[in-house]
Amino acid sequence: MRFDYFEPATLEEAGELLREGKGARKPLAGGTDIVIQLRRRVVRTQGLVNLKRIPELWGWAREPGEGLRLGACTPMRDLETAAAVGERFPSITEALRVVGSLQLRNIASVGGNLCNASPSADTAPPLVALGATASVRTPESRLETVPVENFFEGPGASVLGTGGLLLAVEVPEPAPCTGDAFERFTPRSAMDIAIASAAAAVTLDAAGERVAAARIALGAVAPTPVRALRAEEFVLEKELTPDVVARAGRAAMDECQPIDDIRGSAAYRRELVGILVRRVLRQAMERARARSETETV
Amino acid sequence: MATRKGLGIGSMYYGIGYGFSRADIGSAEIEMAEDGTTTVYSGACDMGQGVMTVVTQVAAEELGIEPDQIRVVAADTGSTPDAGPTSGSRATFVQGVAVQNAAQELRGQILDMASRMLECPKENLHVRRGEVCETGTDRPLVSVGKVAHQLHFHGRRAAAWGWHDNTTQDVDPETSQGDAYATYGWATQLAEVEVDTETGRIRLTKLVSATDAGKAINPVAVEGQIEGGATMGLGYALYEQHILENGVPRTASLAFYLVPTSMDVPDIECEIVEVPDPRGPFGAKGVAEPATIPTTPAILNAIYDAIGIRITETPITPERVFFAIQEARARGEFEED
Amino acid sequence: MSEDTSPETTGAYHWIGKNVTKPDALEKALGATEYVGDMVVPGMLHAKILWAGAPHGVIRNIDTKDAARVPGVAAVLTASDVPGTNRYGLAVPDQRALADDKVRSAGDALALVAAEDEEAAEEAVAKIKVDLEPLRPILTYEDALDPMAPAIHEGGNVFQHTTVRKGDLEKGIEESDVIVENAYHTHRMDHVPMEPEAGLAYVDPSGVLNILVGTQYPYRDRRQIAPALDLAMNKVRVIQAPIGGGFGRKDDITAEIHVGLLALKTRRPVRLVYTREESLIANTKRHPMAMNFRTGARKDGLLTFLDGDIYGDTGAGVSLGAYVIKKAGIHATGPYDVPNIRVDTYTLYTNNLVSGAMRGFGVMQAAVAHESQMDQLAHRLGMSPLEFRIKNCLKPGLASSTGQLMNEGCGIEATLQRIKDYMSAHDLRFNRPHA
Amino acid sequence: MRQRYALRVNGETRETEAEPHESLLDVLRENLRLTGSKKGCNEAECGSCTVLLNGRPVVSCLVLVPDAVGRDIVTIEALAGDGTPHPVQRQMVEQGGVQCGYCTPGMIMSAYALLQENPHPTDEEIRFAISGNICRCTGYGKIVKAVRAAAEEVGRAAS
Repeated sequence: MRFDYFEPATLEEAGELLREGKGARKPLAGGTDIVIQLRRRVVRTQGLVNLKRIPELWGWAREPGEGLRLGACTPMRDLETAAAVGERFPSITEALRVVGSLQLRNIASVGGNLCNASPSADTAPPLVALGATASVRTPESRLETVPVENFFEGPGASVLGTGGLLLAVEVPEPAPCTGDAFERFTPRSAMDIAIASAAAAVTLDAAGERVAAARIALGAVAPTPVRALRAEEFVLEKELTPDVVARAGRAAMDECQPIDDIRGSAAYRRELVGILVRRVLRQAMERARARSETETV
Repeated sequence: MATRKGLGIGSMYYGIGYGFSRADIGSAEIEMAEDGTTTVYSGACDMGQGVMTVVTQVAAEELGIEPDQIRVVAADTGSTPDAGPTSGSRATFVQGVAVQNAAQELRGQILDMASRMLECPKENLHVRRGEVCETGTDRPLVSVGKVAHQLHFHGRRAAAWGWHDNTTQDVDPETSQGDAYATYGWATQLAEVEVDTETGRIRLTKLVSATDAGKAINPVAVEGQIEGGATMGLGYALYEQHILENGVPRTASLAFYLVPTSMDVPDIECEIVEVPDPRGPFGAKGVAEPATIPTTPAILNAIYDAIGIRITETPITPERVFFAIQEARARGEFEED
Repeated sequence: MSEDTSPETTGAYHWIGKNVTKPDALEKALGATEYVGDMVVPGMLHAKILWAGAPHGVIRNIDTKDAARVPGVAAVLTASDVPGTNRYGLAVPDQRALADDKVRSAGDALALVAAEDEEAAEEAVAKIKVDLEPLRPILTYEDALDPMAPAIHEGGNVFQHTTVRKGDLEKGIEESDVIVENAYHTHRMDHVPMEPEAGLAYVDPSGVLNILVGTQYPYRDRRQIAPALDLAMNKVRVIQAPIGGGFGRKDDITAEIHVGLLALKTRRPVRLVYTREESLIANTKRHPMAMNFRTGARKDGLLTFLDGDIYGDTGAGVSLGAYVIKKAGIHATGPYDVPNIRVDTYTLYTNNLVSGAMRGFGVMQAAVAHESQMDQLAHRLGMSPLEFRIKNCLKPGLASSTGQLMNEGCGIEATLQRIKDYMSAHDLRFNRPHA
Repeated sequence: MRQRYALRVNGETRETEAEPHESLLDVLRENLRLTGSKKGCNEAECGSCTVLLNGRPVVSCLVLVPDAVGRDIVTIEALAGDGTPHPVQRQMVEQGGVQCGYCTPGMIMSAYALLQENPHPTDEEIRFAISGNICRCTGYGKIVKAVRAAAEEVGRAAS
């Protein structure tokens, strides 16, 4: 796996290096996916452009009322241990805590997790459910904002194409009375890859009863992380009774497109979607209620 | 999350050593230097489980010297005698006796010389904590080091060879009747599992392992074998499967081949049972495999106890349990909450 | 001898039963222990293996010309370069150090490279061209039992058939009030020693081939290496290096013959360190087994018979499979007094990965079946699974499935009793059978 | 293309030559002969190669060597640098947390990093902190016990 290695100090330099490479060079963030892919020879490259020395891509900011901004190269573990993230966006923390190992999360970045565009990327469902957007620098150096749900184009493929860069992810401040939750299903309790995962963000009405808005996202059950639109639509303006939650789960089962692989059959993955959607909806609703109580006090 | 708990038992017996008339021997040499420090040349491989430590303790006990006076040189065809493999839970059981035999002979050499030095009948002497002592009073008379020095000074032997043959007859070719193994290991485990009846996922929440060590020569090492064995049994039961498709491995990576992590294993409770076996050193026998075997059946039985469904195929993946529950439901046989 | 005060008579041990610290533990905790992969010898070459990757086929040709031209490559070897028998195997020598006529499993080694560094060796391996004529692979128990299927080795695919016969099976069946019958399937498992296989070999000035390897038995390694490489046994020295886990896997030949051959041919020290992927592909695994068990008991709770068949997939080499599967057969009753027994075992060749010794050695699989049967019988009889076991377990004076009389050191009842005591002390109860 | 790199390892600056695609693990082991960090999988699935990078535990098999330039690297060899084993090392030995020893250095580095950050961890926190370190011999129980005992020892020494 011989390749050239570059360490640009600025975004402009990085963009130029990638452009020169005409698709034969790849950006490197944490590197935890691409280094393995290069070693397994499933990916080949002539050069790696390390983005981690570009200051703008580092760090995160959370101002109450102004959402969360994550630099694409920020190590996952930084966010995982940040109380300010966990308090307001528990689904993000829940996803971060289960990615690989702790020693991996000290290297791996959220940006890299998204750019790798694995259908099972753990951080994708909560970001999609929370309506996060990606700040993208196109190969033509244009800055664009793309909803994370539209970021993925297929397994290993994203809107970045061969020369684009992900700069940051922005999670908007949730509406009042909003709760979110993430759950993934794996055989082991640590160091595993999702057979299926789901995240939900639920906003309740002022009374804390009916669903005013809901976003549900699924992982590992389609070529990309996807929203469960029919399930979302179904719960709208309803109380999340056990029956409503169960029917939302069934709607999500119908709209996912899982495949068979050695981790699990398509049939099982579909069943898991129903179960996980029920669980994250209930959890998100409880958190929304708890929040509505503290917010109204 | 709908979960149910269940308890299950797994028991086993396991022929210790090779059996089937396969050569099952242990051998060691022990040599004491002029200062009384001792080297055991032991052919048994230590894989970290502690046979080197067992060899040290057996030699120390028999020679009456401190373990830190003993060094073990292990498993080298250029320097140690053949002690058979470290497998079949046989290392302690077979090599322990070989070392015991060698150490007893060396002790005899020490006492012979001490008897001459002290002009005291050998029968009235024994070795204890590095001293030759008067039997009865335990009064130290001369250090082992001084005796060793005299052995060397006078050109006497200060070295011994120990051998132990644990080879058994093969069983009858038609009926398999016969004394298949010199002895057997025994173990029973109690597993408690939590079954997620929605997903089929199983979690081992408790494991108690009652394993007969005969005599635990080093209890912490025995516990290490028990805990490690049960964890490997847990991996076999729930997580690990090497999948081939058309003969070609599809799980040739630890990202796909799942070994239990620290978050998957409960605190394993070790109940060391000691039913002495006169054929082993100080009554001891091996535990490595006996501690591994009962875990999977205990988990299988605990799952049945929890949900009334008998799984007959391993590994017990969540998917397998999930569809077993679905099928039981379809037959009207699943006990709903 | 001072018999009166010997600890064996008095039981007052000084060191037996004490937690003496392992002499090798501290250096391991310091990171100072050198496993084979940590060792460096001046002038050392690095080895890599070309694996078959396909389960079955006739080797028409292996072209190593391009590989040999890679800069830094010192040797590219195939079966024709092996001076000795090229064979090894713990029960019978049915495995080739380097595949010659055929590929029999995806884990067969086809060629060896030694080079100045690992990258050059890898590059050379990638340049070896293999012309393989695929053969129909034998992958299932059914295929292996089919007498018309192509034989993987001479002599057919049923390597061994063993029989356990005791008492009168028909009588046992007649006496039974409950009978439980099931088919059990167990899977292939890997040992996953944390240290992947590794070996380091060099020929010393006296002409002795020295091999450092994480092995479980250096003497048997020597017994296998010498004929495979046509060396006198006293010209082979095998030294156990610190071993990062074995679990039965390193009971067998792993890197020994390959590094030995490369050192002989290059006259330089050669080190081979497997990747994890190679470790998962090559060498032995735990046998998958299919077990059909029928077991009976009387109303009074005593076992009456076991009628069983065990099929073990040993892959493309027997290794210790014949003993593993025979052992499964004689342990098929579990630790219980079963008066009437018929058990047949079959050791089957397939084109799957070779299975051999692994912690539990056949009894791991048998226990899945016998313990499941025991619980089902207990439930059918309305008995506690624990009491049912205590009632039937072997005790001094009773005989095992092979007719071996139990005497001292028969501890099963004590382990069951210990669990029973634990359950009552902690107020633990089975849910089933329902009261 | 080989390049020179200056790495800050265990408090010393070490110059070495490597290709940029080489991992920190390989450079530590092969170039600097710091072989305490082990290679068990080379893809972040076993934790045997754990070292500290700027005080945090990382899998050194996935860190490319140029990426380690300018950061503080601490390996197992530094823990008893003054000749005295660290309490985690000593307790691993005393509690029986060491068997084959291959996972041990990585395990100790994870535990050491945990105690730096959280001197009084619960058993659950210990299990979480070492969940990226696979051990095939011990079943983890004695390792958890060793880390707990080491925490107590460090606590006693500090008070």
